[in-house]
Amino acid sequence: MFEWPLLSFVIWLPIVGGFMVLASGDKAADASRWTALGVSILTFLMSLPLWFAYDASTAEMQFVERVAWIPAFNIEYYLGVDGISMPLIILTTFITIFVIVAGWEVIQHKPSVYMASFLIMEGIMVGVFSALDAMLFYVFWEAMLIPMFLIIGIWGGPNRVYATIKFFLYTFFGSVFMLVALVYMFLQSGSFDILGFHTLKLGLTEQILIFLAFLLAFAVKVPMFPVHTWLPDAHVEAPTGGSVILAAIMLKIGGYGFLRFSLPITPDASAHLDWLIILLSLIAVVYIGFVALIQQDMKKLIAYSSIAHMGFVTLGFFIVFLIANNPDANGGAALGVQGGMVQMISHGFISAAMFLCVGVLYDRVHSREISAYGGVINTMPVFGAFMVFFAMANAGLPGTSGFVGEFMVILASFRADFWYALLAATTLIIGAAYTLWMVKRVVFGQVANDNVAALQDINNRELFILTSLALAVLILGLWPAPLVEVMDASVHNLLQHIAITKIP
Amino acid sequence: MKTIYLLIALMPLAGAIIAGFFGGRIGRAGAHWVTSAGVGISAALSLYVLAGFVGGNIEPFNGSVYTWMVSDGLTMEIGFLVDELTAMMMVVVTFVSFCVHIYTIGYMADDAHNWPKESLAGKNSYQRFFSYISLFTFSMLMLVMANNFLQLFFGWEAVGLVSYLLIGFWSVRPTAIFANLKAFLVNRVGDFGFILGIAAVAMYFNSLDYAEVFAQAPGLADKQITLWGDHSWSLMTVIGILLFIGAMGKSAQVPLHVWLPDSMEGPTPISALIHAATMVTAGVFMVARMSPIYEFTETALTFILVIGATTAFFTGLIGLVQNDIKRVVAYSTLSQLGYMMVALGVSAYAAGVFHLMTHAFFKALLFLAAGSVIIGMHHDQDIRNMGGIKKYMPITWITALLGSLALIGFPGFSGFFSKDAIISAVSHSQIAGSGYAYVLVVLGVFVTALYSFRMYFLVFHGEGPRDEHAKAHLHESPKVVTIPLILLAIPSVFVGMFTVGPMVFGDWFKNAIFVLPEHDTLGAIGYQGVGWFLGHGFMTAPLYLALGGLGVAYYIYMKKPEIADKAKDMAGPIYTLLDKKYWVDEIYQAVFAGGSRGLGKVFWFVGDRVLIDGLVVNGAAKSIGWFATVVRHLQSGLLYHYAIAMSLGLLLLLTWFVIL
Amino acid sequence: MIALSDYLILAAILFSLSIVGIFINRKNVIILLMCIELMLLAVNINFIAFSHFLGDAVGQVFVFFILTVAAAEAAIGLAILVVLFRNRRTINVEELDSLAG
Amino acid sequence: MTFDPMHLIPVAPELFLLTAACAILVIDLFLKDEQREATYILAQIALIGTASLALLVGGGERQVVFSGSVIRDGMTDLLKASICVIAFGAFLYAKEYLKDRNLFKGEFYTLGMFAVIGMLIMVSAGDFLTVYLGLELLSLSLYALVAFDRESGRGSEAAMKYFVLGAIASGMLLYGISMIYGATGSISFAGIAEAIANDAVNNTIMVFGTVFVVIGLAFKFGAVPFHMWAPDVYDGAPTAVTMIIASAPKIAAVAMAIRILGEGLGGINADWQGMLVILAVLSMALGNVVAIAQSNIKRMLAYSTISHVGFIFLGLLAGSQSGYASAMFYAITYALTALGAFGIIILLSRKGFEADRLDDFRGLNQRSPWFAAMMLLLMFSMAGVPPTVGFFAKLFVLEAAIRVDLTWLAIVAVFFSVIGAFYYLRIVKLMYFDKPADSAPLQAGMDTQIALSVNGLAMLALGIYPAGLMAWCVAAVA
Repeated sequence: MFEWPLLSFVIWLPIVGGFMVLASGDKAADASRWTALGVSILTFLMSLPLWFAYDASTAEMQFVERVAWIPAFNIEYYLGVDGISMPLIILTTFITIFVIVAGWEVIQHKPSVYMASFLIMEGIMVGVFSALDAMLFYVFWEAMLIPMFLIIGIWGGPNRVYATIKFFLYTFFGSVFMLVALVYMFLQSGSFDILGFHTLKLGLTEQILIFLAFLLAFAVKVPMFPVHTWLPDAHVEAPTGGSVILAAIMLKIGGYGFLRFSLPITPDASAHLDWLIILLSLIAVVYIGFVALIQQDMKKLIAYSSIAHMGFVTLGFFIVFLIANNPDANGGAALGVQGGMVQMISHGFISAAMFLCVGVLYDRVHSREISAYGGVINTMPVFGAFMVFFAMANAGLPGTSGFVGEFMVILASFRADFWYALLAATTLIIGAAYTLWMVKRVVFGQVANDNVAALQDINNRELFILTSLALAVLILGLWPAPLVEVMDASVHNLLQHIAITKIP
Repeated sequence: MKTIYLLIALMPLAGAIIAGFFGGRIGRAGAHWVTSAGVGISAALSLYVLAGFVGGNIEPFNGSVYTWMVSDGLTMEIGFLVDELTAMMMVVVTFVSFCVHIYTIGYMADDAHNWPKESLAGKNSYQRFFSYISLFTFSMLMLVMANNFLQLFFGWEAVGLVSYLLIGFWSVRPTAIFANLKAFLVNRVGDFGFILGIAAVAMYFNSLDYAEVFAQAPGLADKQITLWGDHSWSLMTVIGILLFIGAMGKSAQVPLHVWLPDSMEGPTPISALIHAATMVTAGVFMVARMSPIYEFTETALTFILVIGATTAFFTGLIGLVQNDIKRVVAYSTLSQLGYMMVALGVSAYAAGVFHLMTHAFFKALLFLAAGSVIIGMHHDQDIRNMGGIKKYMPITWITALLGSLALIGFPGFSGFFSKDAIISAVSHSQIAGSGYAYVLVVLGVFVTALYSFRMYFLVFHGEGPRDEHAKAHLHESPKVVTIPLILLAIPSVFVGMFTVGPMVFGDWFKNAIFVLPEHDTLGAIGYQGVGWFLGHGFMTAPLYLALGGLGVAYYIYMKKPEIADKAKDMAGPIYTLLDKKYWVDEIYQAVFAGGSRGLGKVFWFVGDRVLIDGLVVNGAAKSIGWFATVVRHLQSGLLYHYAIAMSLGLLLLLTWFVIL
Repeated sequence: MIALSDYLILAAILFSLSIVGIFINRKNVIILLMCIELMLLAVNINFIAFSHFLGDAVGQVFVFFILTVAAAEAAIGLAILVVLFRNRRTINVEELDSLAG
Repeated sequence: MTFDPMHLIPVAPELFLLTAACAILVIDLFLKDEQREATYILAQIALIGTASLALLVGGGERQVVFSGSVIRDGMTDLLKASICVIAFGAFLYAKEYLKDRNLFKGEFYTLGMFAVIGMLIMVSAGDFLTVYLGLELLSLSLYALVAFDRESGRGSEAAMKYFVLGAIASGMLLYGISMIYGATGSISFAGIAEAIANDAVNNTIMVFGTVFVVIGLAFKFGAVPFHMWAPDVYDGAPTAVTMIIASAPKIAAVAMAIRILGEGLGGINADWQGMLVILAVLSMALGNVVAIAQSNIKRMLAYSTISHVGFIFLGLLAGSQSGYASAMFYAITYALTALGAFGIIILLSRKGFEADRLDDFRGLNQRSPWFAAMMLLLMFSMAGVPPTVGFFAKLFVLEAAIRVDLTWLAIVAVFFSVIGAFYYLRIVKLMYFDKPADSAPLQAGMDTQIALSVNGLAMLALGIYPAGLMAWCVAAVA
């Protein structure tokens, strides 16, 4: 049977399409918009077979493509997905469509470059999730910075230069040490094969150093406290599409990195330093929650809320060791990891929707300040309903996807330690407080000013975006079983793997 | 049977969806027809199910609808457990909800006046309201019909959501959107405990299914766990208290009661729905449902008992000084919920649930009657402005009187049976705290009668409304309003005497509620029939206290109105204390709301901006920049400096590598 | 008998002198050129001394090349000096500081 | 030893270019100013011819001719061709610049060709004498080129500084050579290596000499603290000359380092490795930090070069074949990148306007999106961001350093590369995020435009497929 190089298509179709859009220029802006939309939809359709043809019964890598790339260093063009990466790829291709649509009318300055940047980003991000060669991964990982740097810098807000340089240098700083670690492991194992790294024997000191290098890279990306301060700035300044991609997908890459690299490559170090990650995660949940509460800028608030939600992801990933060591735990390690994964996917939808909601308002009023609004529901009832819905999802209401991951992680962390679960569960209160307080001030109440009075409700384009995301949030919330099943084998494989010491 | 249960649950949802999404298209009539029909069908089917249980031709049902998720051996499902307890709850919920739906047709008829003219949110508000109350019914049905903790939590939070939407229904009113946020957050505090309780169950029982958990419960009854240090806790106590924290939120027990009075900001029909039949009863229902767990932890039962008794008495006191007609009823609800909790605390689960049921009817009745009065008064809710309404609104008056009598536990009325059963059970209880609880619940009877009839007399008797204009327009409410009142008045009066036997003292709940023999306080009463029970009531204090309260109210408010003012002046500090509701709101506002904002500011300014961003991130950037400007001066432009640099480099390398 | 080390020490001293000369002199560029010549000569002494003591002619051949290159170097150096003087009207080392930072 | 004509084949590129340079020098004398284009064309043909010849005579076994004075092997083939290609590009970019400033004279090209010959000789040197002669031929040509604009005071000052410091450096190099000669009795790399292998040398003297030789090398590279000529020369010289200085000589210097340190002093690797470590750390630190404070892009690129030299040293100091290959890869791609960057500066400049301030790059994206994109690629390549080639260059040298257990050094290197990323980003920021201050259209011939495009895209192409060039580099040192 002829095997399509499906992953390569999903990576390169948007990149090539992006360059085509770029080349078409701004003269025929509409043509470039439609081309971009076509490419993104086509990419999404091409990524669907990854889901439907995926064999969930095995943890083996699937859709594998493997050719030599730089033979001198045994670097390969090696792609493949498992149950952990595949859903994230679908998420990427799904969200990109809305980013393209969301920028349809708003972006009048160099629309073709804008559209092209996002298409190229899409390809690169899919590349990150599907790379099985560490160097290929790293190339995609870093390459992502360039389009994002430009997106924030060109179409961003008033303080965009500071924000984008901060974003770039922060993430660049985080990731270069990972490069050293990767090279080190290459010298130990003789190739950059990530799966080869998984079986590489490493002493505890080595593992700890490698773990810390990874931690810096992934922690910045996630972002975890205390290396999170780039995110609010980047989000505030980024155009809506940029915020969406940043929150919905780029942050997930950090979480994905923990699963693909930190845990399986340095299991002993992870077990050794899990307290650190758990501590930072809980700080993210609690501390950042309080910080989010007092934000005056909607995007900043959602940015902080993203950090808090990502705290659950890292918490879920790293409590597995405590669960394993707790004789009373009755299992549940997979619950944490799967909870973290579900949380990532769900946060992808919800944060995208939240930022798109803020974008809808920003496009009309050109302010992100909470105080510039009030009583929006009086002029935009449909939008108001969506905003309340997504706010509830953000607050983790059962029935929405926001609940699933948090619930699983809380269940799992209870098996690790009562107090971890207790601190994590405070998000139920704090998360609801900051989200709904914002909703109260923005959506409800009387029409606050003439800007609000002049608002037009969402048009069909925006309705399409928000409806699609709302459906995704609902479906995942009401029936998460398929998603959990698809990753089940891979997660269990991962857990079995990390239970075995790698110290020679 | 599964189809029937699915229909019961989904009909209100379908109504809600149709009215919510297509409200503009189907119009007002379409919306109230579709939702009322949905709930009506649910109610009819629920009655059929209940009848089946009564007739013995329906067996308890426990089955899954679909698998929500399986993770790490933990199966989470959406499914139904329908037994006698559930069947009773379903009837209460759907019946009251049905009445509320019909009532709403009249109550919300001119809702457009409540919205600014240009507000688009007010455009289909009528349809939206029907959608919400149907959704509320659905949520509550999911909660009571759950066969597992996950779905319980689903319903738990869903009623929270809809209550948020309903309390803030008039979103242009600042008080309404304050109240709904408060309600949601306070409920979330409860849910915080609840979810931890579920996590504990999931961990130690490795299942979320009721049947499996309850089956394992006796085996784990002696399990001890440590939370900190060496102090060990009984697992059951931990789970019981954590779950009960959730119930405290939903059922508005002290100290999480603060949301309930404020929630009166919503339209009156939802007060009936939230406070009588649905949301607030969730906590009581949950504890009763969890009786197989609570029976193994006297600590948790004592906790429930003390919290319940405190709520019952102290919130009742506040009701004495309220002047807003709905708030009086709201504080009465708090107090009655306290009674239910007390019943649960002494293991008289059946009595608690029984009181839940009777209370659902008469409290819904009182709320709807209050709403009817409010319609008549053109949305003036201050009882001091009312008076003499009985002659203008006879049906409202009669039904309200019946409801009040039921509330105070007048002999023969449904409230009498439920309340007396509770108080008797407390008197027979041996567990810690029962003495405290007994004193408070008995005194509470007097308080209940006093505030109920204070309100009754002020509203319906005496001189007519002060406002002449209001007086001129005062007339009985339309049929859609009065028919539900009548419908509710019937069970308020009669349901007690017909059901107390089987439900409280019989074996109606045999499958659903588990009581250890040593906790069987209801059994200790030695019930010998309805007549006996009535007689028994005449031999105990509560009845006389209730009548006393009634009498005092009559004396003060009908005979000597000036006494009220005098009493107010005499008991100045106490009056202020009650009028300010023990300052709980203010304290919470300052400590929790203000405290978290303050904490947030400190974290943000000091942590994020000064320390991380200022000192480390930008600090590093700045110091590198500063260093760069300093170091560039080494490049002085002078040739001999360059030569010196080279020589120094030479010396450095020579010393390092040749000499060393 | 003059030992190899004596030659080497002499060369080292000359070499050091030339370097010190370069940075002690802050006036005239021509003195710099002289110092450079001195430096090359110090190297030449080294080469010849080694060549002699090793009994190997390569060192001396090297010296011839150095001398030739030194001549070319001096030519270029002086040419630059001329251009510099034409533009700046000075050959003062201390004034050659328009390029800095 | 008899003269064998076959020995001339390995040096055919040098001979050809020398002949061509002399011929062009003479032809140029007879050309009128408006015919000067002919000199340019001839020079370019000569360079292409040399490159082709280098590849033509190349391949096959290593050849050592002229009693070991000249070597031809894979490395010479690759590096000679690269040097010629880089010089070709530099000549091309320089043309319009020179024309605008009345500097379009035959001497520029002949001096440039002599510099190239010097580099070729350095690349193929088999002993210290040949290296020295090549180095001096390169240096003397460059001194003259720096002062090429005779009307420029800055240019002559830069030339003077370059000359004096260069002379000191070659003096030191010679002093070191003399010591090594004394210690080993040989000036050929093979002879020195043999003496070290036989353990017949005085180690102190060897190390003493090596320090001086390393300094000579470090000067040529521009490593701290022997870098101080670089910013002033880059700044003062005409941009066309700066371009030449900044690009091809780095390749020659790598060849020289590999020959001297690898082939000659390979036996005392441990000693010079330490020296290079110190120089590398200092270069990366100072180069990256001080570049941040620059407002002149030529000076900034000078400091950037200094920092890149630190990275090249990372490859060299490993002392392994893969290290040399990676250093070579780094130098070639860096030369190409620097060439492109200076090409863009020239593109932006015009008569009376040097475009050498950072602010001159403001809003380039609006003036010319295409060349802004090229500059973007070049800058990201310098910063080492994938998928540009600069990343792989860094990756390979890091790998070499980590392979010899200098992981700490690799960490230092990546740390400073993050600081360095800032000033490259600043250029991108100016081009893309700021409004243009200058709206004059860019004027450049089609040839320059095409060359610049190829140059910019090469950053991406080599980044996506670095394997070919890397394989060549690996083969070259094998």
